[in-house]
Amino acid sequence: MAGKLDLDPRIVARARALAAKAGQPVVDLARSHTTVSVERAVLRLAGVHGADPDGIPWVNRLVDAVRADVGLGHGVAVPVLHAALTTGVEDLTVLAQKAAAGSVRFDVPEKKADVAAARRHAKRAAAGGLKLVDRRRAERDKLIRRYGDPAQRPWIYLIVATGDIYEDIPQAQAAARAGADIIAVIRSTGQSLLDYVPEGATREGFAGTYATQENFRLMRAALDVTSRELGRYIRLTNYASGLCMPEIAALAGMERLDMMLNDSMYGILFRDINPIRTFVDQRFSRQVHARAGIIINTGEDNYLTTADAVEAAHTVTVSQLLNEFFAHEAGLADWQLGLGHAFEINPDLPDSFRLELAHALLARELFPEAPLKWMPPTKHMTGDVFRGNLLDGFFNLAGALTGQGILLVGMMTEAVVTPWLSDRDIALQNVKYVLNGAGNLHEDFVPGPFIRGRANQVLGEAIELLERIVGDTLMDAIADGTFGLMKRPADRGKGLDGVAKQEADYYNPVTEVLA
Amino acid sequence: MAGKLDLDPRIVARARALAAKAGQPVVDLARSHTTVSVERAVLRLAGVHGADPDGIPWVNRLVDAVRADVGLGHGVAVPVLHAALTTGVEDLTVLAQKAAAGSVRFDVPEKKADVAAARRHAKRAAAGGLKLVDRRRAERDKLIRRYGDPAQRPWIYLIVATGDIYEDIPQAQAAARAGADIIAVIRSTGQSLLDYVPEGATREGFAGTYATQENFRLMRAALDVTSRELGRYIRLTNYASGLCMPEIAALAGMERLDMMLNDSMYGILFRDINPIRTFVDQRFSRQVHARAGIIINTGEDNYLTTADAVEAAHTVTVSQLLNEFFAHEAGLADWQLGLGHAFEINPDLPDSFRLELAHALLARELFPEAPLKWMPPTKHMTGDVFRGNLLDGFFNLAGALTGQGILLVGMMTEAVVTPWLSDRDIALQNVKYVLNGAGNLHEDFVPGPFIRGRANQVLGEAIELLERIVGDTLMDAIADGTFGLMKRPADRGKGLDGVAKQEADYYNPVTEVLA
Amino acid sequence: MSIIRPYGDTTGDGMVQLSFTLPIPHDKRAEGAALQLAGKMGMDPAMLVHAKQMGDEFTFFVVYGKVGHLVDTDQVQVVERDYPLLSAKEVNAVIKRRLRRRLNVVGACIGTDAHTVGIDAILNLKGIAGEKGLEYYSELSVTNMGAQVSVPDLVETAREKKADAVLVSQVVTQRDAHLHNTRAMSAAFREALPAGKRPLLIVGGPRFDELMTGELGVDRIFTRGTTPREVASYLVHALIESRS
Amino acid sequence: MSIIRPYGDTTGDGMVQLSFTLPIPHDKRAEGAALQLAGKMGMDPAMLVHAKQMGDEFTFFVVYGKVGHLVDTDQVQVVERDYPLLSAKEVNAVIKRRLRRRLNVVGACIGTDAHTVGIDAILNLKGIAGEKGLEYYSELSVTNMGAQVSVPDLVETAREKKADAVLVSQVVTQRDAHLHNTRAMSAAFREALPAGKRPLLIVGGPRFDELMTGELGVDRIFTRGTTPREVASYLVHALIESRS
Ligand code: B12
Ligand code: B12
Ligand SMILES: Cc1ncc(COP(=O)(O)O)c(C=O)c1O
Ligand SMILES: Cc1ncc(COP(=O)(O)O)c(C=O)c1O
Repeated sequence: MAGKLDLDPRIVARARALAAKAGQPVVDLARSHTTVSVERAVLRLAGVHGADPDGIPWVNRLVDAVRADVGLGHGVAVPVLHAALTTGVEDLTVLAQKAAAGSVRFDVPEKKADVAAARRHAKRAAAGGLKLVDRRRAERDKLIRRYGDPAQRPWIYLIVATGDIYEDIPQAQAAARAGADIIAVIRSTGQSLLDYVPEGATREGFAGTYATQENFRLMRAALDVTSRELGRYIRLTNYASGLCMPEIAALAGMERLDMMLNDSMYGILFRDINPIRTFVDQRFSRQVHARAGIIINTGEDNYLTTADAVEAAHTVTVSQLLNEFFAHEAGLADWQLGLGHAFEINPDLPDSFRLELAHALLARELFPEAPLKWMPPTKHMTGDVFRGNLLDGFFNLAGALTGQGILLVGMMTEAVVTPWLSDRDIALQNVKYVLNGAGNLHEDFVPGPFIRGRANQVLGEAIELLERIVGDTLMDAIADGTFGLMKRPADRGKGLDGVAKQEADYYNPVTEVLA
Repeated sequence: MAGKLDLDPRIVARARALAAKAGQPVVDLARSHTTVSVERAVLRLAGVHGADPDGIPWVNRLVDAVRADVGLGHGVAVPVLHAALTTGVEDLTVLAQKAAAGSVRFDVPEKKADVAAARRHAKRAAAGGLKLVDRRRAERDKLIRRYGDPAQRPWIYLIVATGDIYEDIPQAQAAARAGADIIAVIRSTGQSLLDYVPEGATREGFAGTYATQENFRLMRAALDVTSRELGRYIRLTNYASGLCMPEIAALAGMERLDMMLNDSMYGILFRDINPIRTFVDQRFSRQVHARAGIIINTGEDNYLTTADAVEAAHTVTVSQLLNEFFAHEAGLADWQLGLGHAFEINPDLPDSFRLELAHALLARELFPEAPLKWMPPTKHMTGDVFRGNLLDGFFNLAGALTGQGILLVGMMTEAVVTPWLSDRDIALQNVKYVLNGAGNLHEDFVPGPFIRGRANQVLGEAIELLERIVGDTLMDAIADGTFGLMKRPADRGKGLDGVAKQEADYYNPVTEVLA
Repeated sequence: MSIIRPYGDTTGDGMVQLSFTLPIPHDKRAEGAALQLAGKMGMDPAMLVHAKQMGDEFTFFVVYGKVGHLVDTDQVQVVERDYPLLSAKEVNAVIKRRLRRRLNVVGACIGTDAHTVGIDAILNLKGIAGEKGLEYYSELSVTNMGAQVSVPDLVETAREKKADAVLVSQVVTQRDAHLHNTRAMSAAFREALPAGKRPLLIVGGPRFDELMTGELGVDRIFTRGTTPREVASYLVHALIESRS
Repeated sequence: MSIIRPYGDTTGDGMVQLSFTLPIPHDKRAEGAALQLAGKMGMDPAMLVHAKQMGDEFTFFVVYGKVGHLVDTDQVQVVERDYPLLSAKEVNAVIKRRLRRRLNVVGACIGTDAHTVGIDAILNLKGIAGEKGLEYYSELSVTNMGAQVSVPDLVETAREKKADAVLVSQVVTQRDAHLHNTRAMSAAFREALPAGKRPLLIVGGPRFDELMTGELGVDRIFTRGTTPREVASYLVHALIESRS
């Protein structure tokens, strides 16, 4: 596939170097801070589970209690395990319940030996969670060996979004039977701004279903049944994003989800979550994903729903380069990088399809080892469902021509409703026709001057923008509306109060292992 | 465009030579016979018009009368004009009326001078019709100079088929405004087997509208208004096929139709019209089209509705080569050869789209100067209209990638109804999206080994078949079900009784000029 | 289950998709008119999701919405196959044993309709969907008259061939051509032959309603997806089994 | 023309296209059930042209046919623009002359809805469809609170900014989220402020029914394709012109 665009390897190397330079300060920031959700994720891996009668998870109650007593800057692991050791309450969930009742107080031990003991126990507890994550990963590997990966590239990715896990399950199974390789359960509109992860099986989401550990478990189990039935391992996707990104990453690892939406800037731009909060949560969640063998899906496609897909094409490239840098830094391998991009050029534009090919091929050749996530048209979809199905067909074709890794299947009703059962069927039939009938057309696709020129132009603009960001800072660029036209200053946005600077004695038994 | 397939020019030349060899006996046959419809066409050009109170045209009455008296083998021109001279009834329509009433008798003059006089007058009368045809052609040239040809290739060809000329007209105008370059008025199901051309404006066709001189005139006038309104010359198409092919060709020339469906074998195969009748009528009608500057559309696409589009691909090529040979022989120039082919491969077949490209490109490169007529999927269209619109989109793309000349726009309701107004609108929107967004993709289309291999294979099979036909005869091949799986022996089929061998003194004032 | 509703993405949501054209230019009133029609069809609420003017006088609409109608599957009327599906071998055996002569079948596509693919699929050796056509059955004597056969010719041939059954195909439906032609055909047979001598009359085509036999004066109607075996089995059933 | 019918290809033919899913596997009975539904919607004759089973329990259908319903365009209810469409200059002039202070507008996307493109199109300088947004109007003071704003925060800000008008956007409609959120919003304003002090309440979004103002407790509803000028003209009309 590589080589159709004649990209100059020196220019590509320069782009990567600039992205590293632009990203490094943010990494430094992430390494020196923690958040309530990072700490809760640690506790989840350490075995704290369940929620109080109001549905507030015990991890929240426990972190809040620790924070009230000693702040967050030391990490919660040492104070919590120290309390466990001193009170003799070894079950951390029970400890959380007691803490919530006000019957436990936390502090940071002063004696070296106490610190060492607390750290040792914390490490052992966290290791339990990580071992579970490892087991799940091995399980996945085994199932893939048994059932096999999809026969074709791109993998076919379908969403379910009924809001009710018990409607989602049969729809997901039906979608898999009809040809989906990956099922994504879309989240309820409100969840990203919840500063806790809901508990249990849920049936009342709006335009999506809550991400809960139990919903993860139910869906994964159902898809295991379907994988067996079909002799093809069906992957499951959810969202490690929003205020609880690190915890959801941990839950995903423990419930064998296979892919997670996880972008370095999506929460900042589209959920108005504080940038620092996001970057700290990001790094941790990616470290967990790396360990869990989860493929991440980044969110550059979203920029093109608010900004123009031609004018802002280079911002997608810049963001992909940054996402790659952050991902590598967090330990993710190239095969785990489902970098996002989308078919969002105004279809009325002359040569719109060829511009799409140029952009898609640029991503392909810049990241040859990454399983790129190719998103369908949404912005220019209208209530004209006949035209919609046609556009989706050309999107599918562009995906096949440019060797995309993960094809998020577009629905003709994009502008109307969250997908109906029949929409998915029609969409899959569309994908199958295109992949079966024209999937090999890349053999006959040799970009001419127009496509090559456009791709090189976008890369050039990306480098210019990266130079500006390096000169300035990434935080300022985000504040200025560089990405998706959204302006998000570093000192604003939701969840900032959940961020703390790490103290010198900060200890995190999970990152210690994952770093 | 040429050269993408690496066709060997020697093989191409051999194919052409074989087609000429296979076609020549049929040409000889056509040159030595005449038919009732050829003779009626002569009379129409000579000015006979109108119909009796039962709707039977005076040309029919006149030819029948001549035939009853002296047979057809001398041609009707001399007997008729001789009668006109001897009776003094100079208006041939009046003569026809008298003949129908039994008050005129016809014979072939014996005296050389009488023959010469009759021929001279016949020639002058026919010249009147041909002059009208020439005037119409000049008119077309002028209008095209004034309004211009379509801005893009392929030209966009749309059908109307309400059965009622007065519903057809506004629909045709709407289609032109929406982007059609060519309007085809589909004929009523029954017309091809009528051995006369109906008269006047008609409103009661089934799945199409009768081809009549008045309907031609009304539609052409309406489209002239629309051409002016749009500043783009809108072409009009009808069918020179069926038992009255020669007459309809004459009427088309006199009413400035711009294209005519006119195939050397369609009537034989799909209307069970006698092969000899068809070939004789064919040759005459093509001579008229050549003079009128009309582009013909051949009917190879039809074979693929009854035969399999992959298995029978080479029969399309063979038929195109034969159609080309017959057309050149009749005086048509390359720019007038809208050779037909179609997107009819089973869409479930792996690489179906690439096979379509191979076939379409083969036609393109075999006939580089011909405005190929590219027909949409019909056979594999189902009631699933969403899928239908998608297939039509890929058909449009194949047309653009392979440089087709005339794009017959497919409708999502192909398997359901003759097109609705909205179907045409949706279909045109489809065409526009594809041509606008991907019309230049041919720049990036460089067929690889699969497509090149397939095209060369089809050409090879075509040559084999031509060799077989040359060894055998074309008539036998037609009798054997070679084309479209239909078996049509030369001594069967409708209209054979309207054929006559030319006598030594056969005279036709039209072919004399056109030959 | 006997009472059901349309399903969009949740059980019982009643969601459907509708599209149509109204002969008025696009404006707010036109959208209201479109919603009025959707309402009359029982859509409530109805969402008008697309409206596009075509030319000066027409507008195309797409509407999504919920219908309140219940579908009672117990009330559904269908023509169920009321005869056993036999293999070619069995069909031949029954004819041989019971009729003791070949069964005569005459087929045609009548009127101006020239779509022979359907009738050929049933009659010709080649068949369809992996099944051989009636010509393959040794005990059936098949005459396929082809396309655009006139009713008098058909009656004449049926008489001549002593047809036990006449199979007629009709594909073109514009202006109800298929219904007119079928009625004309059955009337001609009624006129030409006394009840006892009349062949079994069968019509087929993709757009027939199988429930209309009475109205059309025929014995049986076959539609989309018919296979030769079904027809052969029916012939044996109607002409032999049920007459004994 | 006041009585019209759907148009397929001939005046008065009444033809429409319909598609839906029924929660039953595909067989003849299912097809009959689909036709029963089409019949209840007024399609007669209805042609079932496509049926495809999806999974084990569902079948998708496409039906074409004629509806008998008449559409009476005189009976159509629409919210016609009942105020003049002004230019930005005129809007500013009226406010300056008649109100003698800037008119305060607070906008937000409430509930868990984060689709800001629509409200931004109305409020932000950039605007939409070639028209500048309300921020461009010198006599309007615009506060755009962005997405996922809670109703209490909205009420609080409206009070603080002395909002003359509150503009709320709602795009997500699944489970009628937009209706619930709008009702909650208007109730909160009714509760928090006396009638005379209440800002003008406006909602917008692609799937609202403009006729529902009463039910939702708002003053005006805008839907698909709204432009800033229309909103500005309405504000001037409702807050100034019609109050004098
Ligand atoms: C192939 C085809 C043609 C070929 C026909 C070749 C031939 N020798 O048959 C050609 C190219 C010649 C042709 C021409 C025309 N066609 Co045509 N054609 C089609 C097409 C693409 C497929 C039809 C087909 O072969 N189906 C496959 C067969 C196997 O299915 P079937 O007929 O339904 O048969 C099955 C069952 O119905 C049943 N059955 C059918 N008959 C019988 C009879 C008996 C006794 C039994 C038991 C069962 C049975 O069993 C069969 C096997 O399962 C359709 C569009 C489509 N995709 O459906 C248009 C279509 C049928 N054609 C149409 C038209 C209008 C025409 C023309 C009239 C256009 C014109 N004015 O020029 C012409 C003229 C033909 C004429 N005089 O009738 C329209 C009909 C519209 C309508 N509903 O009225 C269609 C729907 C296309 C369209 N949307 O406009 N056509
Ligand atoms: C862009 C977009 C997004 C972007 C939003 C970015 C942003 N900052 O706004 C992103 C990618 C973030 C996004 C996310 C989601 N989206 Co979204 N999104 C869309 C999309 C593609 C376009 C919407 C749009 O921008 N339209 C353009 C604007 C200009 O039009 P408009 O909103 O109608 O506004 C006009 C008028 O309605 C009116 N108007 C609107 N508001 C107001 C207010 C006032 C006061 C006035 C006067 C006028 C007015 O004026 C505007 C200008 O004319 C649609 C699909 C589509 N093609 O429509 C889906 C769509 C709206 N999204 C949908 C969903 C479900 C989601 C998610 C909830 C999915 C999930 N569970 O993760 C998420 C989460 C968002 C959330 N919490 O709400 C669904 C909603 C389904 C439904 N009917 O309930 C849609 C329809 C897609 C689908 N079929 O599933 N989405
Ligand atoms: C990268 C990424 N994260 C998260 C989301 C949505 O998640 P939520 O709004 O539930 O946070 C999206 C939406 O498509 C996304 O692209
Ligand atoms: C070449 C050609 N001639 C004629 C026809 C149809 O004409 P008729 O009215 O003779 O059936 C067709 C049909 O598509 C055709 O392709």
